[in-house]
Amino acid sequence: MSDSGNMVEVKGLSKAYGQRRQEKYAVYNVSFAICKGEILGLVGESGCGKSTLGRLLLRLERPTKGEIYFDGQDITGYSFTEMRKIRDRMQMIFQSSANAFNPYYTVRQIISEPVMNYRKTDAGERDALMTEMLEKVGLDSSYLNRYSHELSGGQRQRVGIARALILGPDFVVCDEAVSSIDFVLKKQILKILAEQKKKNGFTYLFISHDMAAVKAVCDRIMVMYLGNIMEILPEAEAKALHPYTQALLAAVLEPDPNVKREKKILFKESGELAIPEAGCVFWPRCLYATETCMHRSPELREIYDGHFVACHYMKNKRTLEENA
Amino acid sequence: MKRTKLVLNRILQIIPILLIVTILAFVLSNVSAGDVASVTLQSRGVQVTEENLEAVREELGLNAPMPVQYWNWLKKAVCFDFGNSFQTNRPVSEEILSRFPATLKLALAATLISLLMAIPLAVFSARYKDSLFDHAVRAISSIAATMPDFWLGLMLLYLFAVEWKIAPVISGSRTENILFPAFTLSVANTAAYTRVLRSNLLDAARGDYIIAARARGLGKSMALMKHGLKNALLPLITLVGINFGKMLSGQVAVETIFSWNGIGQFAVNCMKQKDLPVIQGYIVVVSITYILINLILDLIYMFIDPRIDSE
Amino acid sequence: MILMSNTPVLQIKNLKTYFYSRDSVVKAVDGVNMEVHSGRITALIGGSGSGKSVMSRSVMGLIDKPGKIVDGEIWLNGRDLRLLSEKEMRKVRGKEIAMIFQEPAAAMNPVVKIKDHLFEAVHTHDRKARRKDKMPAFREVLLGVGLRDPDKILESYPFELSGGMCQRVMVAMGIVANAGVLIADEPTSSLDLTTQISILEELMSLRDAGIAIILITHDLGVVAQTADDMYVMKDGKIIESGTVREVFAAPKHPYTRYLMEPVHVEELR
Amino acid sequence: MIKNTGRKLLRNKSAMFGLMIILILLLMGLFAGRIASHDPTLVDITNKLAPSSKEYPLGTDQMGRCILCRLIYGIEISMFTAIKVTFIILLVGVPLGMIAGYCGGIADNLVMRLADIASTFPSTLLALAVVGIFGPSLDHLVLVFIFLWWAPFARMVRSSVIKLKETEFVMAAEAAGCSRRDIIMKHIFPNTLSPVIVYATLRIAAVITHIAGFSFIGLGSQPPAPDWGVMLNDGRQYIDTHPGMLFWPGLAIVIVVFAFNLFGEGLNDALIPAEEEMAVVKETGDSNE
Repeated sequence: MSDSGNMVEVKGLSKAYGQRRQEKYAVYNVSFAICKGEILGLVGESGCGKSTLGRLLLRLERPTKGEIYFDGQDITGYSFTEMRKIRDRMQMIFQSSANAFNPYYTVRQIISEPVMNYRKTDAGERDALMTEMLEKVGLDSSYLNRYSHELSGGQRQRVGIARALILGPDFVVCDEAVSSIDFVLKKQILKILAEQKKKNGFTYLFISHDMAAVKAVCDRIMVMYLGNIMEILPEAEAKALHPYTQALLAAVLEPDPNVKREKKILFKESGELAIPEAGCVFWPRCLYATETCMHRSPELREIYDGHFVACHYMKNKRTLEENA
Repeated sequence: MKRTKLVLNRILQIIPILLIVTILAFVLSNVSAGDVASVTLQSRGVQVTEENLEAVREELGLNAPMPVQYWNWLKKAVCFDFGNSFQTNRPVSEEILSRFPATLKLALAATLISLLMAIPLAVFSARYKDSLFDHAVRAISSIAATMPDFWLGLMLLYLFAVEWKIAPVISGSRTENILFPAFTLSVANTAAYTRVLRSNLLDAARGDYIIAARARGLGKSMALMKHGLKNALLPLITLVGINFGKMLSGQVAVETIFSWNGIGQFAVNCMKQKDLPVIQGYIVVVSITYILINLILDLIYMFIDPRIDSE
Repeated sequence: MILMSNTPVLQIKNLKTYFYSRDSVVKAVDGVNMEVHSGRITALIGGSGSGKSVMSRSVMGLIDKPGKIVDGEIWLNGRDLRLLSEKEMRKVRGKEIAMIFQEPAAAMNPVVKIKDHLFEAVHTHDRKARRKDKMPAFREVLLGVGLRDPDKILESYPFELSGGMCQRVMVAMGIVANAGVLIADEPTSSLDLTTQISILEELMSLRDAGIAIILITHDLGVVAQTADDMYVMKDGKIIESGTVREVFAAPKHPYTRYLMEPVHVEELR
Repeated sequence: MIKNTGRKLLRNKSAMFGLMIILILLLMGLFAGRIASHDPTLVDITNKLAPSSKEYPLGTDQMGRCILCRLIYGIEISMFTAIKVTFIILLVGVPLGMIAGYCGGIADNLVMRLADIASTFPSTLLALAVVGIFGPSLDHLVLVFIFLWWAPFARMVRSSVIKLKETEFVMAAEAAGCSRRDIIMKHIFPNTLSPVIVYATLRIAAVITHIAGFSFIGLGSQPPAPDWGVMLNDGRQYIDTHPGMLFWPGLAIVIVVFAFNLFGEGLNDALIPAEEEMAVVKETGDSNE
């Protein structure tokens, strides 16, 4: 069981794809918890398994190993119908790519689907509920009769948010909710998510490869690389200790010409992106890789309260801080 | 290397299908021919009496249980021996092999003609998209695609043999007058190949690498020809191969019209006379060639397209 | 405006490119003026749908039906490209002005080896070139863009390379025909953070070698850290231009100001 | 969505032309009795091979039967059977494709192996084998078509179901608490329909050609049935004296097949959103958010 303070808790979670022998792990031995009312950021390069992790939490994909607890209940082994009973308490905001909505559905049908599945309401009540929700995301009831291909990227994104939040879920996974859309809209969407959180106390897992957006919105930040959790920062401005996080932050381009980053790429130049047979997944590209790193994969250990790092090199944290 | 593993398991795949084909051929023809014994007797002109029937059944081993009969038949079938044809009493394998070259020549000629027509037509209509030429090609190919080959054959025969008396009415399987039957067969295929190649070329042209090639200074046609064509031809290989395999089963209609005695016409006549061994032989031979052609096609595809190796 | 000593290598005056559909005309590029100088990176920044990609294709003369360049002049090395015939324009593309794309793997023919791509870039403009004696030059140019194992790369196919490596090959193809101007259309948007930096550094070293680069992007960080001059584009028009320092220091147009407003909005927390 | 597909279809002139021909022929086939002035199988040797006249607009065949009437009655044999066959093919292929695509694993392998077996036989071969057993008749021919042509539909539906399962809106439907039945029937099935409808229309044209083809060589309908293939075969001996007997049935086949192809292509343009030619414009046109 997990203590009641956590909305979602995960222990030793793994997900593998491919045939029996040469399966590839998209998510490998991940353990963490998200407290109620918190926004946990999940950041990492594309293809590191963040979206898979997000879908695993909502059981939209079946885990290969490990346990998932939702508000104290162990939902790892729940059947399709058992999951349906609690789906209204957990929702997902998708990236709203081209196939985000069923082309044959109008916006009304899209948003009313969750309502019809979980609330006994007649058409009038539903329309009122939907109009109210659309206004919250900056649209209005005139969009109800439109089809998804008649909407622009930003409008589609807001309909996705409306669909996810209309039932007032306790836990929301935002999978790259802002990365595929225009710079200008990004801020509007982030504002909407923040307002919703303040008013109704939602708990978010905010997945993105855009460090600036994650830093702006999240309380804690989890850094993922090739299916493994490298580091969990206790708060957005915390000092990165893991070599990978430092390299990631160094690679963020400051939108200010005066802040000239000294040309420092904290990666070994030749390292390729394949998962090594043994040891820490990051050692082929890590500047501080030692013998132990190549053979034993480090567990996620708590260095300070709330600051977890998965790195052998972390034994003497001072050396890391000197050259960070 | 990964590719040899792919090749091996592709070859192993045909074993089960071959077995199924032989079982089907055996069961089908056995059930159809009614009482095999009486049919054999009649073909030998022997009076059908109880003892003769019994003797023939013994001789042909018809009393043995079905699997045993099948096994005996399969042993012989593997070394290409299907017994004698009831009508001509000559070994079935001889009958089929003597007619197979005619069908093969016809199929090759038809495929060649359709490729020679389809590739230039497709390339030009893709290059000059929505031009008059493009619309003309699309209109003609949509009409040609509707042309049943047997009717076209009759019309051509009427025009050239009867009306203008250029071609002989009975052409026999001599190669010099293969043109008409081959052309008849090729028309429908040409329409299909032109359409497929044209849409592949247009997809390729939309691909970034054509725009990138033009950005490097290649002309629009040059880029399409050099880069687009190779990528567009790959999927066409499968289509051409499958059609060729189908033609090898003998184009009965065209063979009958142009009295081109390939195995298709022969098989239909034997079927009408319920000539059991010939039907069995025909089904096994044609199925094996069709399966082998599909196999060869997949192998060619594996070696030509570098991407297969990495999957 | 931009104070420049030498005359610009590429000058665009009042360029208009429209797209005609059955019942509407889309003014993708609607009267754009722009100057690009050798040895400088000129950024063209705008949201999706601002017309920046159409701009790059118009300069290269790669606008097909139903699009059409209706007005304006494109001066490259002292010649107005719009007056050139298609045959003459082909000699310009690749030789005087090269282009790299957002999806590097898609911009290369999947069934052709890298060495043949490079050879084609050279052969198109120098018919007498022979594959054998060009090999050293290819090895050289691949090393020049930071690829460490040129021989293996020359023999491999595009799908065997990572996104970053493909993009470097594209850059190599641009400079192997020693074009003076390089248009980079969102060169790093599909690459991950770490490769993004190394590609931008390649572009900066090309700029230092004197090549004029037009960098098309929607990411302010890329502009701030790499570009020298910048043009902000919205709905087919240039709404602001200047050196990067000038525009970042004092953005005049409200859209630019909104773009630059940092994401750390206090009330978000 | 259906509304604007309909509008796109109406704008497509060739598709409408094709549909019009199909409808006219269907009506003629249904009311053959009233339209055709003579009984298609009534033999009248005295009137053998008569030239076209007011009473016999297309003349008579070697048994004195009115060619035009036989053509009209032939509609029922070729078009109605083709539509019936294609419908059965859909009933077999589409559900199997859905099961293979949605359930995956053993069901998927089983269906795909069956599809492979079905496509190992060239149509001529199977027709010969089946007709060899049960004797030549149209119904046996129908069996051959069904056995042969359910596989492409199953493969097509399977691949689109597999693609659809990965799309966001199917996952979102699961996240929204929809039952499996809703997900399949409301989200997956409608989105697999467009290519199936287009391919089915083109398949009807192919079935018509094959029915006539096999009847021509004696494997399908038998004389005196007014099948266009049979009429063509009858006319073969009179190729030099009465080419008309060959021309008209062939033309009938071409018209019907052409109509279905036209309609099929029109459906294709209307139902399947081709990559917008103006992809660049869509990008620019999207700016006024």
